[in-house]
Formats: sequence, structure tokens, C-alpha cells
Amino acid sequence: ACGSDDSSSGSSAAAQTGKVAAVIKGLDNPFFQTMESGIKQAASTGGTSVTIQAATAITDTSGQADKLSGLAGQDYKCFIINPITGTNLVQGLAQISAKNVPIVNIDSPVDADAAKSANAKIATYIGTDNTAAGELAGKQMSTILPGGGKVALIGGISGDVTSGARLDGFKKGIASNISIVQTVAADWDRQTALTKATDILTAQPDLKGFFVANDDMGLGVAKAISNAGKTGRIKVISVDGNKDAFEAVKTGDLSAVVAQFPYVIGSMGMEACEAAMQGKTLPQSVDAPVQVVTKDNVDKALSSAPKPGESYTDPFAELLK
Amino acid sequence: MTTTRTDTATPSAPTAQRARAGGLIRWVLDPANLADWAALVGLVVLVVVFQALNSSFLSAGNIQSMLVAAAILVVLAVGQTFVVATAGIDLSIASVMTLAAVVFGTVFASGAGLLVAALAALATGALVGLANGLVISKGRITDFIVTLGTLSAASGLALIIADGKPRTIISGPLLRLATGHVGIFGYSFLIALVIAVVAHVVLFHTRFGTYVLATGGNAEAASATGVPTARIKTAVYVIAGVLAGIASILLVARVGAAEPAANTAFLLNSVAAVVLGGVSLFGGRATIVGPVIGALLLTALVNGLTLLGVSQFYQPLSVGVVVVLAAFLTRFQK
Amino acid sequence: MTTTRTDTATPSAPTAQRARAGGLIRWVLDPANLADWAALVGLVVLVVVFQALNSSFLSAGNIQSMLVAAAILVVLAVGQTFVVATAGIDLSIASVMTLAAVVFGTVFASGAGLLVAALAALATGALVGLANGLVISKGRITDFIVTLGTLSAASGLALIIADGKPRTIISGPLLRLATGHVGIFGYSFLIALVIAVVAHVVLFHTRFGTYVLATGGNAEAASATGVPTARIKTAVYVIAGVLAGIASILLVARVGAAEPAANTAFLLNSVAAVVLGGVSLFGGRATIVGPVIGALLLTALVNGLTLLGVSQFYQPLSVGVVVVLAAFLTRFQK
Amino acid sequence: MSDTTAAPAVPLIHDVPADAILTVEDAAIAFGQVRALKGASMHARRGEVTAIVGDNGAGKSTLIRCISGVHAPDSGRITFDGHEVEFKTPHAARDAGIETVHQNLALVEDLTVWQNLFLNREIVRGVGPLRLLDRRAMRSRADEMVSSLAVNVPAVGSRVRRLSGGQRQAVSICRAAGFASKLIIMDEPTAALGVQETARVEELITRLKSEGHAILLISHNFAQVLRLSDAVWVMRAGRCVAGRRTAQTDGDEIVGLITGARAGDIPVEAA
Amino acid sequence: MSDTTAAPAVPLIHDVPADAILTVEDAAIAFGQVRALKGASMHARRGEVTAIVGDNGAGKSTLIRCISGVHAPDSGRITFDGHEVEFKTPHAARDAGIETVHQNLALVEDLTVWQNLFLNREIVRGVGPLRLLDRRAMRSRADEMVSSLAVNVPAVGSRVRRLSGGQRQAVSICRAAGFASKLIIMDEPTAALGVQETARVEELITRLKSEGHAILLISHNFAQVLRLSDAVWVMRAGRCVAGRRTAQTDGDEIVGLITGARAGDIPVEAA
Ligand SMILES: Nc1ncnc2c1ncn2[C@@H]1O[C@H](COP(=O)(O)OP(=O)(O)OP(=O)(O)O)[C@@H](O)[C@H]1O
Ligand SMILES: Nc1ncnc2c1ncn2[C@@H]1O[C@H](COP(=O)(O)OP(=O)(O)OP(=O)(O)O)[C@@H](O)[C@H]1O
Ligand SMILES: [Mg+2]
Ligand SMILES: [Mg+2]
Repeated sequence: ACGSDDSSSGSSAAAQTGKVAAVIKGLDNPFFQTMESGIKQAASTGGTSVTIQAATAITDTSGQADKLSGLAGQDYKCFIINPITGTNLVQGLAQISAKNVPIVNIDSPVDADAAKSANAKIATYIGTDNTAAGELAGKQMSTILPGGGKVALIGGISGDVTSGARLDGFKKGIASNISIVQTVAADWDRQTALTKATDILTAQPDLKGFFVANDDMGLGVAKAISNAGKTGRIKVISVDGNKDAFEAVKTGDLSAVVAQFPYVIGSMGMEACEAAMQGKTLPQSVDAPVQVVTKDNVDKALSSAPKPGESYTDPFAELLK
Repeated sequence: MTTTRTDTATPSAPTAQRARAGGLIRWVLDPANLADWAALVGLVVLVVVFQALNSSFLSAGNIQSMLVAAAILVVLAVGQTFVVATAGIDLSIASVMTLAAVVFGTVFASGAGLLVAALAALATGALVGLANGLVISKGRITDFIVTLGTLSAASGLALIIADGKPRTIISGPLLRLATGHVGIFGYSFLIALVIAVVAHVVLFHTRFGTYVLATGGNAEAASATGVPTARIKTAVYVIAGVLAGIASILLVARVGAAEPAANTAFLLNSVAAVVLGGVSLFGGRATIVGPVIGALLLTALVNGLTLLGVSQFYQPLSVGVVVVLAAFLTRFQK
Repeated sequence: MTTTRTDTATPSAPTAQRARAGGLIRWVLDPANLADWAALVGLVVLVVVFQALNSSFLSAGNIQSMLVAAAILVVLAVGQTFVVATAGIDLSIASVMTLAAVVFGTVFASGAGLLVAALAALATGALVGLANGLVISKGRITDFIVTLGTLSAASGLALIIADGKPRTIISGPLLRLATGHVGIFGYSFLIALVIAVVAHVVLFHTRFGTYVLATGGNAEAASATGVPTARIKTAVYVIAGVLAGIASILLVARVGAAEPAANTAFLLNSVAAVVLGGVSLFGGRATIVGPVIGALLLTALVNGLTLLGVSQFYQPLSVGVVVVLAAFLTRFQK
Repeated sequence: MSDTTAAPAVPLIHDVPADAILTVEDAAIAFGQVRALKGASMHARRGEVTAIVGDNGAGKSTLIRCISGVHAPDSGRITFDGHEVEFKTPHAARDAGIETVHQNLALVEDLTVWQNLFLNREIVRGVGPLRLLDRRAMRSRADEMVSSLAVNVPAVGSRVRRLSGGQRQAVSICRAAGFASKLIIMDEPTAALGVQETARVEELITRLKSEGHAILLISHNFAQVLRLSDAVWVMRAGRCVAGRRTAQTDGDEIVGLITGARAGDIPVEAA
Repeated sequence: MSDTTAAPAVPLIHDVPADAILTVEDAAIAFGQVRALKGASMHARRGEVTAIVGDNGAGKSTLIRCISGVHAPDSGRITFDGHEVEFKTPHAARDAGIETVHQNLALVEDLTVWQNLFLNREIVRGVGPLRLLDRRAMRSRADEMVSSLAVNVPAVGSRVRRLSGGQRQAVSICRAAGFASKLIIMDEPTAALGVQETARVEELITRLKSEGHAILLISHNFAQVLRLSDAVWVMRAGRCVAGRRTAQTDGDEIVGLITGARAGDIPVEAA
């Protein structure tokens, strides 16, 4: 990042005239808070000013669209967006593209067909495929349950896209000796996850593991298991990569976490915007790092959080050099 | 005993004439009527403040996008007003919209035309509304719990029909509906406006409207006068359902997809718009203008806060405070 | 003109005596009182059905976990009952719980003891409740809109204080609170039970309780009789706030963390429990037993559906249908 | 029949005239534990004022609520205008030609005076589904109707909530009188009225009678009953214990019948 | 003062006695456009029944609502028991010793009869913060109170919603009479009552008077006013246009004053 200093002094002139707007998902989820701090961190390193707006809830599709349309009429030089669904932001994006302002899509992808039909141009996409993350979790489950067995799935709000993709990925990733006995929705809420996991433990006495669609709910499930005195005997894998979840991996409450590093997604998104405003050509799509964190590598993950413990490629940092 | 009007008849008769003659101004300033204007005053204050802080607030582009953003809420608030006027509440209005959207999406994806899909959405809303209305009026179950049940059931049905997945809808006419405009008025806002005007006429210039207000004001008295209160109660839920169906089409056009995850913010906002509009939740008194302005106020609030770049954590706080302040203006209400 | 009681006094006086003598059975079967039992009947039916379908439903372990899971909702429903009894509604109850939880977590993490943190949570609830109450009773603003504003403001404050992040709370006493039990009764359920008993005594055996019901039944008449209705209105919101504070401690103990999560399900469920419990949203009539049973019913419903392995898409549908069916039992209500 | 203490007048109960517009036979209704009517029988004739008197809680209002379709009696028969009727709703009774001024007034407080007067009788313009209210016509008609009865005339555009006790009652009576019906029931119409207003209502009743309407009048004011009515029924404890032609009775007899000091015509005490 | 048509009796208005328990001077109040009181003055003496009569909408109820703390008058002075008072709430008026039976009855429909009777007067047991209601004591006291007035006694445990019109009024009167006060205001207390009940209430009023209470009685029943009252005030269009000792007036004069056929003692028409 030090190499980018001189170019960013050049770009900071542009950056002063060019503010960046970011519209991300739900407010009360730590995943997006981490993403936000990633954006802010990168913005302050690059000397860019940024306005970050978020939907009031993870289901607030039209509210998020309203916020983007509000910002679209303003004089922003680049937009970072994390749409709740593939299509809900398309109209705002069309408005932005019409003014030839670059759009950086992070985390959840914009539906390609919809974008095309609305003439919305996405400069680059940075994120992890949630299906792929779920698949990794499935593979990991197969690894820690070599003998197979019954597992239960805890999703977010029923019908939520992210949750659906993670659960579908998990189903793809597991070996055939693992059977999914139940799928419940816990609304992205730790307390609900705890209650439902407790109920499932009663219903399925020989359950071997849980896959949980995010860390917060995963911690609730872990609590249910420890309340039942079965910590360690029932495996829990969740997706996200929050610090609390790493701690839980360390204590053994969680067996593994598929970490998506929202911090990195956010900061790469910001870097992409800076590069775009400098007129650089962006790669079409960049995979954000994904990592399976288990007891073996958790110390490293913890010490480097919110960034990944292992190195990853950041093409935008290269561009900004 | 005198049977002609004696001049002791002074206290109210001339007052009435004066009121008629003195006209609008005095009427508007009467504290009892101020409540009807609370939302408007709130909206004007808000607009002035936001414009002072950010000059692009009143730019044509932003006004247009605010109006379009408000359209769905306006339609829902009008539907909610009918229900609230009968002293009821429709908690299922947002879920019914979701269900209707999913039905719309499914029918459309199955290859049927746009019109068929739209009719299916309206029919869905009407049916759920009818179910609500019949259970409430015939079954004599509290509206709150019935529509809470429907809230849950309708979102469940939406999930089942959509198999939990959003369905992208790409259609030229829908796109035009979402983006087309006449001057600063987007098509979707114009639709909402027409609905509001029709609703106003129905509520204040037809028998049905009078019956709605009578049912809400005093159901016992109304039914002793021969007003078919059960049928009126059923009808308002059907109206709310149909309007939820119309809103669903606007929603699908806006977000470009039919999604089964319920948008709960619309529920509370629809009631908030109605209450900010000076309509009593105890029924019997209602306006259409009020809730429409209430909906605009809520939309302008979020838009303005976004334009000002108020940090995301401070937005809910600001919304809460402004809503209470706006409501302060309704304090003159009986 | 006779001034002694003539025997024409037959129609009601002996009836009253008979009712007193005939006692409970007749009283229970009187349609007018059946509503009070609706939730109980619903609960019993539900338990029988679930037990028939899955024998582990009535296992000691499952009963214990249901009761613990119900504790928070019971506490909130009791608070909501006081507000509803005055013909009000507290939409902010769940957000206040969130805010109190975050305050609890922040104070606790700052190194203050458990007791200080708990007191801070209660004080937070009481303060927000006081603000609600004063604005509603002195400002004469509709409860719905005030508490809707508070709902938004409190969750915003919670986000700000917590900086949007959950805070893990590790504390031995809290862990015991969450997991300890006497027989099948978890500590947290026992706390909820004690609160319910106290609330019952307050509502039916103190002046204050009578004033609450009088205020809800006919505020004008009550205040003409000299009941300080404004103070009573304020008091019920403070009670709701304090109970939300207590609920927040149970919540933090249960999940082991203080989170700024929205908890909207608790809001609707707290009102649903109250209504299922036969309490009229129009105020003036209330019980505490009803809402407590209503809360148990809602908890048992979700528990049973999960035990039976009902698919996630079918759960909302089933919840909706069962809630309406349970409410059918309240149809005998006036 | 218990020992009849030589009644001076003819008991009406055994003498249902062929031209009775309304006949109630053995109507009974219970609200939970309270048996408000225990088999009440009475009748009223065309072109006459028939009064019902009785103690508070005797069941007078309940009886007329059964007649006007508010309650459905648990048992008993009601014959109106030659047909046996079973009104399911007040609407049905109104359609059949029964107009009622209820004791609890049955006004919608949040509607204006004219809206209340024309409730369910709205004047509309236009045709088909496009019939709109003729607000102006209703207002001016309402103004006339109210001025004919009230002394301190309330503005017809003001909400009923703001009227004084007597003003409300005037509105209520206006409504019933304004629309020609075969039978007009008035439950204590002058209870809240002042002297002048009472006189006007009494005039109104006399006029309605002379126009051939039948009127059923509940009143605690004996002077009024004796002045206005042609026949009078006495209710006690859910029954009509006696009926008399007004001309053949006097205040003392009626008071005796009400208090039970005088036995009625039916064996009420035996039940 | 307009030309006084030789009034036979002494106008009370110019003769405020030193021992008046209540004096109202020039009370005025307006509700929006409606000036319900336009400067009303009157007074009442200890141990007497003071009647107020007047047309519907004359402002009688509004006047007594000002006295009992429901409304605060816009202007004017009220002196009670020797002190100028400004009751902010009904509670304050009650504490000062004014008990009111309102025309709209002011009962809480969903509470039982005994709860209504003892509202804000609950009998409690225990000490300090642990004072619990003595439900049994209140029930049995309530039973006594109601039986003394009503003929068809409603069960004191039943909700007021279910009572007949007269039964409610009886409950309302019981409440005011049951608790000794300096001034008892009754707004049309017998309007809905039957003969027997009316007689009992009149007895009650006479008894209260003989016990030294002052009573303010609003009634449209002249016979009753002449029978019970010691002084009578006539209201017209928001003013007390005349006051008379009852012994020195008669029905005709009062009717004339009410209708305006006879000019009052103050220049009302000039305003
Ligand atoms: N809806 C009801 N539910 C329960 N009891 C009722 C109901 N309506 C009337 N009653 C009871 O029935 C009896 C008769 O009441 P009703 O109103 O007919 O009396 P009434 O003769 O009209 O008396 P009043 O002269 O006081 O108006 C009373 O004891 C009353 O309490
Ligand atoms: N709260 C109010 N708001 C508006 N107008 C009111 C209000 N209360 C009373 N009025 C008006 O004031 C006038 C006097 O009313 P009030 O109730 O004092 O009459 P009253 O003399 O008691 O009549 P009645 O004999 O019919 O009871 C009436 O015209 C009435 O419409
Ligand atoms: Mg009656
Ligand atoms: Mg009055």
C-alpha cells in the first residue's frame, strides 16, 4: 500500500472531487459491519471520502433500492454496491450507468441478464460465491464426520438468497454418507437459532452435526449444544468469519468456520473504485479469499483478523501502485 | 310554548352559518382540524430543512425518485386506511403483497402474458383479503390476530410457491412502468395517485364510504340503523388485499424480481403513514389525503437522511425522532 | 311506592346468588367467560396433538426447554398486557429489550459487576418507558406512533452503543441463570412465573390495577371520577420498559452475548400472546393468566413443529393457521 | 290465574284485535344468566299510540330490541303487518317498515348530524355504480328536519360527539320520524328533552298518529303516557303483566301494576 | 338592564348570601366555534337543593362540568366553601368535597358494578406499599348501597355494560350519594328512572339535604323541581338569565323564562 502513496496523491486530487458511495446490506449483522470497516479503512488509506448506506434489514429490498436511487442522483464518482438480491438495485444501477459512473459490485452478484436488459454496466465483481462457501463447509463436514451421520441445517430468514445459496452449496459438498434430516429457518438470529437447535436436539437424539448459514446463529447453536452437554460430540460449521466465531473455534464450541473475510471484500471494493476513478481497466471478476478455519489454523486467523491469515491476491492494489 | 325558532336559538345556528361563510381559513385553524394537516405541516418542515442542508434535495431528479419510491407505500397506506377506518388493522398487508408478487412471478414465468399475471396477483390479494374479512366479520375474531395469522400464512405460502427462491422477471412493459415518467411524475406514482383519488371519492362521496366510517365509529349503532356492518368489514379487507395486489406489481417492476422473503418494513410503515395522516386507529374518522402525505413524509425522511449521508447507525434514531416530532402535530386531535 | 325489596326483584338478584353458589363450573362454561380460557384450550389441544405425533414432546427435557424458551416472551407479554389494558400498545417493547441488552453488555464489559449491569439494563428500560409514557400521556400523541418512533430510535441507539457488533458475555451467575433449574422449571422460567404472579396481584388486587382497567375501559369516565389517567398511562409504559429490561437480562444470559439484533419477532409475538390470552386491544379487560398461556402456546407451537420436522417453508403457514384456529376460541368474546 | 282483585278495566291480553299491526306472543330471551324476557305477549294497533311502562330493568328495551331485529328472541312469535316475521337484522326490520329510536340513541358519534340522519337512507345522484352522495341535498333537508324539533339547533355539519344530551335525542327522533314507516318505536324519546322540545316531540307523535302510523312508546312519564297513548302495557320482570285501553285506566292502577301491589292479568308470580 | 316586566319574585342574582357554599361569577367557555357558556353567574346555599333548568343545549351540563373540574372555564370565578378555586382535575374537585353524577353517567362499562361504585374510593387492607383491595368488603357494601335505590337490583358483580338504562343511572347516583360530600351535583339524575326509582332518588335527595349537604340538581321535570328545590336558576343560551326562590315562583314563570317569552334579570339579549 505504500507504493500506492504517490499515485494516490495523484488520485487524491481526483478523489477530492470524486466521492464514493457505498450501499451495502442489512444493518444489524456484524458481517456487514466488518465489510463497512474494510471500506472505510481502504478509503482513509487512499484519501478518498466515502458515504456508506445500508438497508434497514436484510429483507428490505425496495428500501435498499430507494437509498441507491437517492444517491444515484448525486455527484458520486463511483459506487460500491452489495445488493440484497440479484435484481433489486438494477434501476438505480441503470441510472448510474447512464451517467457513465463506474459500479463495483461486491459480495452478492447482480443478476447478469437483468443488468443487461436495464443497460447497467458493472465494472467489476468482487466476492465469494456463497454456494462455493457452502460447498467448502460441506466438504469439511465430511472430513470431520468420516463415518457419516445425520446433520441438520440452520438457515437465515426463509427465502433469503444468501442463506439459500450457502445451504445449497453445503448439500453439494457433503459425501453421500451424510444425510440431512432437517432444515429450519432461524431468521439470522442467535436466540432463535438457539431455541430451534435445542428443539432439533430433542427431535434427533443421534444427530452428528449442524451446518449454520452464519456465525451469529452458529454461536447460538453452539450454546444449545453446550446447554445439552454435548459440546464436541456434535459438530457445528458456520459461514462468515467473525472474530467471535474464531474464538469459538479455538475453544471447540464451533468445529469450523468458512471465513469469507468481508473486511477484505470491502477494502478491495474501495480499491477497485479508486482504480476505476483513475481510469484503470478493472478485471471483470475477482475472487475474494475464502478459508476454512479449524482448530489447526485458528490462531493465525485470529491474529490476522479481520484479514485472512494466509496471503491472497489483490489485483487492485497492483493497479493502484 | 313557541314552535317557531326563537332568537334564543343563537348559540349554534349563526355559528354554523358563520363557519360556512368564514370558510376555509377558520376551519383550517380550528385545533380540531389541525390534526388533518399535521402530516402536511410535517412534510413541509422536513422538505425545508433537507433543502437547506442539501440543495439537491429538491432537484427534479430527486423529487422524481422520491415519488417513485413512495408509490408502493402510498398504495398500501390507502388500503390500510380503509381497514383502519373500520377500527380494524391489516397486519398481513405486506405479506399479501409478497404472496401476490410471487404468484405474479410464477404465472408470468409459466409463459402467461403480463396481463394474466397481473390479474392473478390482484385475484390473490382479493382472495386473501376475502378470507381475512370473512374470518373477522363472520367468525368474529379480533382483526389483529387474524391478520397476524395471515401474515404468517401468506409468507409461508409465498415461500412454498416460490420454493424459497426469487425469480427474476425481465419484461419491457414492467421496466417502463418502473422507469417511465410524465414530467417529474413516474408512472408508478401516477398509478398510486389515481388510486388515492378514487379512494377519496369512494370514502367521502359514496354510500359505501359512509358505511365504512359508520362501522368504524360505532358498529353497534351502525348495524342498528341497518348498515350491513359484517359485509362492510369484509369489503375493506378485500380492498386492502386488492391494493396489496396492485402494490405487488409495482414492487416486482421496481426490484425486477418476485421474491418470497417478506418485506416487513412495509407493514409498519403503512400503519405509520395512516396514523401520521391523522386517521384514528379507533376507527370512524379518516382521510385519504392524510395517509398519502404520511407516506410521502416517511419516504422523504429516508431519502433526505441518505442524501445528507447520515451514518447508517444514526438513521434509525433520526427516523424515530422525526416520526415522533411529526406526530406531535397530531396532538390537537380529539 | 314500596321502598322494601319487593319480590318483583327476581330477574337478577337471585341469579347473582345462584352464580355465586353454583360456582366455578357454570362460570367457566358461560360463553362470555370462555374467551378467558381460549388460550388454555388451544394449548391443551396443541399439546395433545403434538404428543400423539411425537412422544418426545412431553418428555421432561423438552418441557423444560420449552418453558425456558418461553420465559422471555412471558415477561414481555406481561409488560405488553399492562399497556394493552389501558387501550395502548407498546411497539417498542422488543427494541427496548435490545437496547437494554446492549447497555447491559457494555456496562458489564466495562468491568462493573453483574448487579450494576443488571440495574443499568432495568434503568434503561424504565427510562425509555418513561419517555414513551410521558410523550403519550402529556403530549397526547397516539401510542402507536410514539412507540413506533421509539422502536426505531431504540434500535438505532442500540446499534450506536454496540457499534453494530455483538459482545460476548461470559459470567458464571448468568450461565446458571440460563441453565439452572428446579425440577423441570428452569430458573429463567421461574423468574417469569414470579413476575406473572406479582403482575396478577397488582392488576386485580390493588388500586393501581383497578385504575389501569378503568383508564382502558373509559378514560373520560375514569378521569371524571378522579382517576389520574395520565399518570396511570405513563406508569404502564414504565412497567413495560422495566419488564423489557428484565427480559434483556434473560436474553443475554440465554445467548451468552449482548447483540444489537432487531428481535422483531418478539414484538409481534408479545402482542399475539396478549390477544390470544383473551385481552381486548380496546382496553379495559385483561388477565395475566391468558397472555402467559398465550406465550406458552406460541412457544409450544414452534417447538412442536420443529420436533415434527415440518419443513421450513411450511412452518410459517402452519403457525398462521394454528394462531387463527386458536383465536377461533376467543370468538365468544364480547 | 291468581285471585283477580276486581280489575275495573278490560285486560287487553285476551283480546287480540284482527287488525293489530304488531303481535308479540310469548317472546323470551336470556343473556347468559339473565332472563331479560320470560314470555312476553302484547300487541299494537294501526293508527294508535301504544305505550309500554315498567320499572327499570323490567325488559322494555329488550322487548323492543327483539321487535326491531337487534336481538333474535330465543322463543316466541312476532307477527307484523299480517305476517309472522323473524328479523335477522335491524336492516330487515327497517325494510319491513319498522323504525326505531333506541334508548342508547344509536348515533355514530364521529359522523356529522346530517350523516347520522341519512345513515342508510342516503340521497344519491347518478346512475349505476357511479352513484355519488348528494351532500348538499342531505344537508339542507337535515337542517329543516332538525329545526322542526330542536330549539337550540345544532349545526347539521357538526359531529354528534359535540352535541348536548337533548340535542342528540332530537337527532335520533328526527331520524325515525323523517322517514315514513308503518311502525315507529320510541324508547324513552323525551327522557333527556327540555320542556319545549318535549312539547314538540309530543306534537310530532300526535301528528304521526293522525297520519296513520302506529307508534310504540316507552316512557316513565305517566302524564305523558296518559296524554298520548291509546293503549298501555305494563311490564314486570320480563313479562307484560297487564294491558289496558288508556281511556279505561288511570295512573294509580298503572302504578299498582308496575310495583306489583296490584296483581296483573297473567299468573306471573307462579312462574 | 332591559325594561323589567314587573317580576313578581325577587331576583336571586343581586343577592349573593354570605353563607353560599358555591358561587359562580361570569363563567365563560367556548369549544372551538361554540360558545357554550357566555358569562354565567349563580350560587348555591348550604343545606339547600338548588335547581338549574333550561332548554337542551342551554349550557347546564357545561356549567356543572366547569364546577366539577372536568372543564376549566376560559374566564370567570368559582368560589367554593369560602375559597376561590380552580380545579384542574375532577380529582381535585372531589378532594375539595364536590361529588358529581354526570349526565353521560361516567361509568366504566367493563368494570363491575362494585368496582364502579368504589372507583377512586377503594377499600384497602394492609399497610404501606402492600395495600391490597378488600374485594369482599366492597362487594357487600355495594350490595347494600344499590339495593337501597334500585328495584330490580343488578348483581354487583356484573359488568355495567349489561345493565339497563335505569340500572346504570342508579349505580351512578349510588356512587355520588354513598360518600359524604359538601356539594352533590346531579345532572338529570332521574331522566332514565322508573316511578319507584324516581321516588327513591327524591327521598334520597331530601335525606341528603336534611343531613346538611348542598345539592345542585339539573332537571327537565318541573314538578320535581318545584317539589324538591329551595332555589331555581334558569339558563338560556349560555347564561343564567334568572334565579328565584322556589317558594316565590311557579311553573309558568319558569317556562316563560326558559323560552324567553319572559325577560330575565340580566340583559342577555344585549350581548
Ligand atoms: N346485552 C345484555 N346482556 C346481559 N344482560 C342484559 C343485556 N341487555 C339487557 N340485559 C338485562 O336485562 C334486563 C332488562 O333490561 P332492559 O334494558 O330491557 O330494561 P328496561 O326495561 O329497558 O329498563 P330501563 O327502564 O332501565 O331502560 C336487565 O336486568 C338488564 O341487566
Ligand atoms: N365538548 C364539546 N365540544 C363542542 N361543543 C360542546 C361540547 N360540550 C358541549 N358543547 C356544546 O355546548 C352547548 C351546551 O351544551 P350542554 O351539554 O351544556 O347543554 P345542556 O344544557 O346540558 O343540554 P341538555 O339539557 O340537552 O343536556 C351545546 O350546543 C353543545 O353542542
Ligand atoms: Mg330501557
Ligand atoms: Mg346536559
